[in-house]
Amino acid sequence: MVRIQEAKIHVEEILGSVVVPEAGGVDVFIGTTRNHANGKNVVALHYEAYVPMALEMMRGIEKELYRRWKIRAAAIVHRVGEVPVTEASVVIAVSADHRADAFAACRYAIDTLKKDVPIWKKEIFEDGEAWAENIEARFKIQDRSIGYES
Amino acid sequence: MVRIQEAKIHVEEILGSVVVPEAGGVDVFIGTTRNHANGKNVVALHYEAYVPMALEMMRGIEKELYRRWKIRAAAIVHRVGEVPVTEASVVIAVSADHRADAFAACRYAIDTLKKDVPIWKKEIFEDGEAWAENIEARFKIQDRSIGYES
Amino acid sequence: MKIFVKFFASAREAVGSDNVQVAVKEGATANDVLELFGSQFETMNRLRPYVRVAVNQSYVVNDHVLHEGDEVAIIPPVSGG
Amino acid sequence: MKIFVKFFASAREAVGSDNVQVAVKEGATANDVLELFGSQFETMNRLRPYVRVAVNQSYVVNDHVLHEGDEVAIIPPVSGG
Repeated sequence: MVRIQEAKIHVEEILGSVVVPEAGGVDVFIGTTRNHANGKNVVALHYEAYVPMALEMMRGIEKELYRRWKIRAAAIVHRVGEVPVTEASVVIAVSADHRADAFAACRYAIDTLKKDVPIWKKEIFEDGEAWAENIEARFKIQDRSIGYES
Repeated sequence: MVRIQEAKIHVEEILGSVVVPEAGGVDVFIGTTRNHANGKNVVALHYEAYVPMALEMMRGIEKELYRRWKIRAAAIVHRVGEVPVTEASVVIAVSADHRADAFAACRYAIDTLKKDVPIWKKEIFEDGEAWAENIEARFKIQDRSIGYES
Repeated sequence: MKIFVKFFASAREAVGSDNVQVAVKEGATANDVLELFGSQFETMNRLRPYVRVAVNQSYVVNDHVLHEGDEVAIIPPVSGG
Repeated sequence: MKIFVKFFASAREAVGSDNVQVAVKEGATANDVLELFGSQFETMNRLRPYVRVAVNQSYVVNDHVLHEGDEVAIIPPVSGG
């Protein structure tokens, strides 16, 4: 299940979508808004997405999880719009028979999402604002010369 | 925070105890009751613990997480008594500034808990019952000759 | 031929628009689109080394050849998660 | 001297009790306790190669020497999580 939503993300609801009687464990990653960035106080965050492409890429990540690991279910949910400090901007949950698969798949999903999925975060500071840039995305761009048609 | 409880575990409540404004991510592992074990249908599970020793070891694991990784907060909660299929027997949540620390600490905590903490699970099948044995605990016992006074 | 160009985040702010329809000549590439807007908007020009281009919602290399009606998206470094 | 022995899970079922007070001689070890109950309960004897012993809530090696009033726990392979 993949989803982009403006509403607050409820973790229990997402857990409900991945916990199945056959699974023995779920790993969940929750990205929360931090109150600081580059040594400055963050007063608010605003997320935007290229929604159809982001959803398509999230579906691609989801498929890759099933291909690479023995998992039972996965959910990748991202929030857009204003996300207050301590609230979740992203929740990824993966259930599996064995926890090694759940951990590995969940980690892969968040790493890939941060690197490639067209979603942006603007940090609003007390004295200005700035578009954030994931370090993972920066590395990707240095690879651009090799090309990565997908 | 460590806890052993008979009541159903509510993941949102535990999340609330580890999400702090300074943290950027939380990794949560949730162990759920599976409906099968060794090819048989599990109809119910019953957990028991040597409570004071289990809590002491859980506190030890918690301390170790802070010692080994840069984390903000951690919670290790185990349920005892009857745990129905799909409900959580254990929830471990770790918040950190960087997700690599959250993932590594969470994984270490569940691995160590399964290996060492005196908690037992009885699987009730349609045609009998059996005490489960964690594969991690079995490996530990093969090491017994070297001794592991703690 | 006509293409539709979408701008996001810092690229949107650089060109002051999120959606522009432009005419380019046959055989134009993703890179030609970056050049076009880079020459018009100084901030967009400074972003050029860092942006990726997606055509019809898939990332492409910069010399990808465009076709009539393509949706070309200018994707600054992402920061989701 | 007196010690308090606690049995859990399969060990509890093997001896039919979760808590037994026994007298052992000075210098007795964790292993002597396992021997004592192994000789009385066949199922406990079969479990012996697989159990660990904790004294006052810490795991000990089998030749750990006991003291008056110790709480000795017989810990079958754990299965928490």
